[in-house]
Amino acid sequence: MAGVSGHFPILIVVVPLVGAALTPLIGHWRRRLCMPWAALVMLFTFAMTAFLGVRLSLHGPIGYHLGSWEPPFGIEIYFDYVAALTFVIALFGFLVIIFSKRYVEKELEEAKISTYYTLILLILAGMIGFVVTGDMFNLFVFLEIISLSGYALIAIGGEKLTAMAAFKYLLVGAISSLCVLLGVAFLYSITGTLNMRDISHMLTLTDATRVASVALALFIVGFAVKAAMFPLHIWLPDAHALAPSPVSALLSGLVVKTGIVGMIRVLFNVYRINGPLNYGPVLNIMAWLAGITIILGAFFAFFQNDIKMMFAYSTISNIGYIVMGLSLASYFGIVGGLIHVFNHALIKTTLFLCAGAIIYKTGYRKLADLQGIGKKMPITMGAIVIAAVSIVGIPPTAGFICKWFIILGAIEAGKPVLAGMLLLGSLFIVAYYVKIINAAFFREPVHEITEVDEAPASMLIPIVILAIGCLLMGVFAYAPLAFIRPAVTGFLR
Amino acid sequence: MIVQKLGANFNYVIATLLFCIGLFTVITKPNLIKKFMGLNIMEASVFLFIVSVGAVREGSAPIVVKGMEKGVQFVNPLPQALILTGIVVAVSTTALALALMIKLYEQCGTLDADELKGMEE
Amino acid sequence: MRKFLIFLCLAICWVVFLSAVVEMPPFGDPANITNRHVVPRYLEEGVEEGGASNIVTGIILNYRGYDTMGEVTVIFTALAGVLAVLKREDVKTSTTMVATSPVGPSLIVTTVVKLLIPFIVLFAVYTILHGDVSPGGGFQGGAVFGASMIHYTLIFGLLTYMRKIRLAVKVPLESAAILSFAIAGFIGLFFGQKFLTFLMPALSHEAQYLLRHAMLLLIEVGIGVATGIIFGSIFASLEKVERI
Amino acid sequence: MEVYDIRPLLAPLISLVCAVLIFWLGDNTFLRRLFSISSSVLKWMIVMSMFPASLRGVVYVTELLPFARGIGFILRVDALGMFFAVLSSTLWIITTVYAIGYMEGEHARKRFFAFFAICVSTTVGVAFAGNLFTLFVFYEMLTIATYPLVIHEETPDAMKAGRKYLVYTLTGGSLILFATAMTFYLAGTVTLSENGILSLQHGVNTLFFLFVLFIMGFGVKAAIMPLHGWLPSAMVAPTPVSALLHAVAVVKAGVFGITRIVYNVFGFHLIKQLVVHFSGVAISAGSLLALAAAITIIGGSLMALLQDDFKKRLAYSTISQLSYIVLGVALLAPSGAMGGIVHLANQAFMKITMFFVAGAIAKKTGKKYISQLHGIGFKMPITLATFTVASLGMIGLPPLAGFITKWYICLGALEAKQAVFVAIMLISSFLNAAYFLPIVYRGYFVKPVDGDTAVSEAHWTLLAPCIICALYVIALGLFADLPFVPLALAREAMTTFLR
Repeated sequence: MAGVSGHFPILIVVVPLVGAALTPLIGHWRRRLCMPWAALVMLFTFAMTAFLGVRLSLHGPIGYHLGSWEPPFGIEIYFDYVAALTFVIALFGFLVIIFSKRYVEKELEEAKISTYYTLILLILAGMIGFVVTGDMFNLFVFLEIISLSGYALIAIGGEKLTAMAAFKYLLVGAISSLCVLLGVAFLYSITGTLNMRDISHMLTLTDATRVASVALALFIVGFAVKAAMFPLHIWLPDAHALAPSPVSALLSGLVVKTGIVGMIRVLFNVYRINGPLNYGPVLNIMAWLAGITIILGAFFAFFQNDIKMMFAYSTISNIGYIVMGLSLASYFGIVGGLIHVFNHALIKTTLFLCAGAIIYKTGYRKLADLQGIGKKMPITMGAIVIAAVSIVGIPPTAGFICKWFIILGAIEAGKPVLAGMLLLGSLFIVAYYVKIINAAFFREPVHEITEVDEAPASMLIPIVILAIGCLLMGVFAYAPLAFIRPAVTGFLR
Repeated sequence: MIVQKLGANFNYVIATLLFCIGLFTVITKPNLIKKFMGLNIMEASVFLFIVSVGAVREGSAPIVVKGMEKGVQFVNPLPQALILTGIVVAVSTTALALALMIKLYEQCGTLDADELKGMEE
Repeated sequence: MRKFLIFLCLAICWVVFLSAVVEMPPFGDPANITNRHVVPRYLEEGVEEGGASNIVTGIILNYRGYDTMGEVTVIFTALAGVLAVLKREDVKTSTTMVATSPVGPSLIVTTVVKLLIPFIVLFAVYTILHGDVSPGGGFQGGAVFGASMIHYTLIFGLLTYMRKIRLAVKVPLESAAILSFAIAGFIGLFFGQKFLTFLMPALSHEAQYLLRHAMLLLIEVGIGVATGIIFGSIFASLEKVERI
Repeated sequence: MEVYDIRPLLAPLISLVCAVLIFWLGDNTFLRRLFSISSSVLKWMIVMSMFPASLRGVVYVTELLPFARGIGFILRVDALGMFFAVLSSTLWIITTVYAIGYMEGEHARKRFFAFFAICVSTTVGVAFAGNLFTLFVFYEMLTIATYPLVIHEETPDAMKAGRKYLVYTLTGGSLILFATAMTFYLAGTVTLSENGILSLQHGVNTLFFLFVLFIMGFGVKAAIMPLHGWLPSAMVAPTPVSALLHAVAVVKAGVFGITRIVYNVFGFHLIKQLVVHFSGVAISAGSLLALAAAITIIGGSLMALLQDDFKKRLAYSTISQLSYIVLGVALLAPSGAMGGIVHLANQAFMKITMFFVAGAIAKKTGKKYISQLHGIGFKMPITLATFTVASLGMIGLPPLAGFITKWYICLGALEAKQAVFVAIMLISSFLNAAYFLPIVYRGYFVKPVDGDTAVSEAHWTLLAPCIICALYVIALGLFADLPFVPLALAREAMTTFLR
């Protein structure tokens, strides 16, 4: 741990935070520099996370004690295998910022541009901080940073109903945050500590299991809202569909994953759900709810004709996959869930960015208006096809991996019916992606969109990179396993 | 027995009750501002709960003054520190919510959830 | 009917909560785990290690300084959020604003406010600077400071407020809290310690304590100023729209 | 003997590269044709270069990066896989020539040829798949790659057919995925082995369930009744697609999958022991499959009789014929299995001829219904002659190709002491005659309605493939027992599987 690199676990949070704090200053000085500045900050953060990822795979988890206070007295940052997700956050954040350039210039008022990049950096910093922290209360604080910037980003566009969607999200999100906070308080009252590993240790000593169970329920409810699990998903479709497209990509690809990471932290790091203590049928309930989430999400998606609405519902459905994998609590199940955290982020970011590019170019977002768009914007639509095939889970693309592992996990856990639900859900998903592909490629255009051509390069480059990623992650599926396997072994120990 | 225990933990009983009342308000009131007030009630209930956790009977404020003799019983300072953070978060949420409501009113001309629902279609 | 169902559900929730409450450690008992596990160290060593007689301040700034850094970020986020939803108008670009409040301030009000505001600000400064020995600190003082500005805006109108505190001043001050935290944190890194460390073993005993004091002060003032300014800006954004 | 070699990977890759090139530069007609033909020839050469060694029992293996513990991406060329690969790559060349002629003047040719290449690539992938996982991957890719071809016309009918196709095949794919996962869980591996990877210790009921899952999964593409619904409606696709995909690649992938399941996953010996007792009645896995096949053979033929649409009649005939193969496999007797496997090739050549003819007639005269074909033999004598050869082959007239299979399958039925299936085969032959010969009769012996008897054959690119395939049908019958023909390869496959 020599030199600056020893401090990377904190710097990956502080650098984007400071970057965000400086963005208004830079925007005040030269408005055009905001985007390069934000991109630079994220690139730098990305480099640090990459370095940490390599170190993690070589030497194992890295703890960092803030202010030199050893836990549980101070706050600890614990860069473990789950925290490797920061790599993804930083990378996708960077790509989204690049993508935003033209989009923001067209869709937002001049005065809001610096605010936009500030909020993007804040939400990314919040997510990174959320993922790496090892302290329950700190988790809550970063959850709030993510949530607040998320609410604001949804409404930044200023079109009709965006404020409505944002407010709905805020109301539900604030309740969920309070649930989490109350859960933290419950746990604190019986353990006297806030450090996750310390709580986990103290929980084995306490006999107040009912308090712990209620706290667990509060956590699950709280994070299920953030992750948009049925029946707490109501806020998601509007919020994700009405937000500016780069923001939708961030929200759908990454922000909902914070709910998942929260669940992982609570279930496996704090409660050690597979451990000696028994917390009732929590996992079973979650698994069945996840099954319902998968099917309902896919079902509702089918009846949408706004492409972003479809993608939003498909997010709900896919969150169901992840939660199902996690709540199976068997080796393969958790592996599948964790892989999909990553792969779904990849796929959904691609989809929303493509939708953004299309809306940017044509101004249409209804499927009926977008017929024949495939001939006009072949690269963008090609990326959508790749992502669609991925999300449906056709091999050898990224989305297939998780399906395979979760089905294995369901069989391993002795619940093949859940695997059946997953497969049924994925068939529904096929139905609506086929609708999109049909409309884009196999129908004649209804509108004279002759002047439409490909999106500008600053949009195409992130899209193409992500689409290639969808393919590569299917073929090199074992790459994330390097991080996921030790993580899961740790959970099940 | 149970009553006795609940009586001893009276603060917690009230805090959880407030939490439920707040939630009830959020769900049932159609006016967005009232909904948000319900949320504030919930926030207050959680804060009440946390400070109650830190309370110590006959404890004094955790400020160490020079010349104070050893062995004074202080209340638990940690929940107080947490509450401070919590309050700030609540204030921030409120500010943003108010801004959103203003925008919402500008866009839709009403703050009634039922009317807004009708507008969505 | 629907209300009744919701009522029933929440009643059940409450009962569930109560079942947990029954099991909780008794209220106010010094023997509770919360008073035995982590906190004793704060109480015993807090003044020495934390650098403030007020243990709460010690925890906020030192032991759990990182939380507080998150907290100031939350306020900053709230400001950015409000600016994203509504928007900040500059004095130069503003066309829609009325110069003064619609009521029109009477002489008595303006005079009283003019007399009051210096004292409010003074009290704010006191609260900020005295946070380490008495109840108070950056947030509390900042809130008072913010209140003074809101007060001012209410009486003299938004435009006057915006003329008094220019954007070029406001924007850097809004970021001051995060930046002061970052600077204090990086000082630790500079001395080869962890982020947000306040005592540097590399220095002499005297210098260590002096430096810690300076850093704590920097953070307190940063938080105070930023909180105040942010509250003022948020209020300004919220208020502006009403007049359009 | 296993040999590590890059060629098993190269073969599917070539057509994939071809597809990419066509997407990229395919707007140019000459380049598109050049890529299509050269890659198909190249691929054929690669496959054939492995042929002699494969006949000697050499197994070529390419192993790509492992995907997870115990699950890799393995390409493995054993005799059965070689058989299927030779078949599809040979027919690809012929069909490409035909398609160039047929698609002249159609829209979206770039898309057509690109996806056509991808289809063949994945078909060869299915053939070479070394484990269930790889098999599934290629199987699903095949499904997806076929979709744009099925809906090529973009008419509402075509869209509907495409939807139906996806629903059927993807549901089947889901079942296969589930079954594959279950196999992995039970056996700890999914690598195809010569004598199966499962064993009785997993419990008979579980295994039976697994077997039914697999059969239902692959049965969709193999069009076993009642899972056949998609095939007739998919006939809206252009004829080359119907010919290559719905007579060879796609449907055979299903049948091939069933063969793999029976012999390489469960294993010959295990299947024989797989008997469950259902309320007192003993049901064995083999006989269940054979029964389903028998029903399909008869049912498909009867349905074919009712069709007037030329291609639909061929489609139902395909359904019926595919189940010959399934029946042969399900008999669990050496001769039967051999007959089934040989029929993979024989049926392919016969049916593709018929589809080519149907396409050539439709292209030349626009006639799509059998009732319109009066006197077509006067106008297009050579075309109809090839059709006659193929239909005689189908009926099983010696010395044509179809006879060989029927002979072996009947032999297998007798070996398995299930003489009832001999009767099924005979009835089916009769029905074959009943629905094919009227076409021939109508073409040669009924005067055309308009009295126009001038010879006007289709373009050579359409005619030549018909002739070549018809010649093949004759050759496959006449020289059945020579080395270097399908029978030898099938025999090689069977001797390893039934060891």
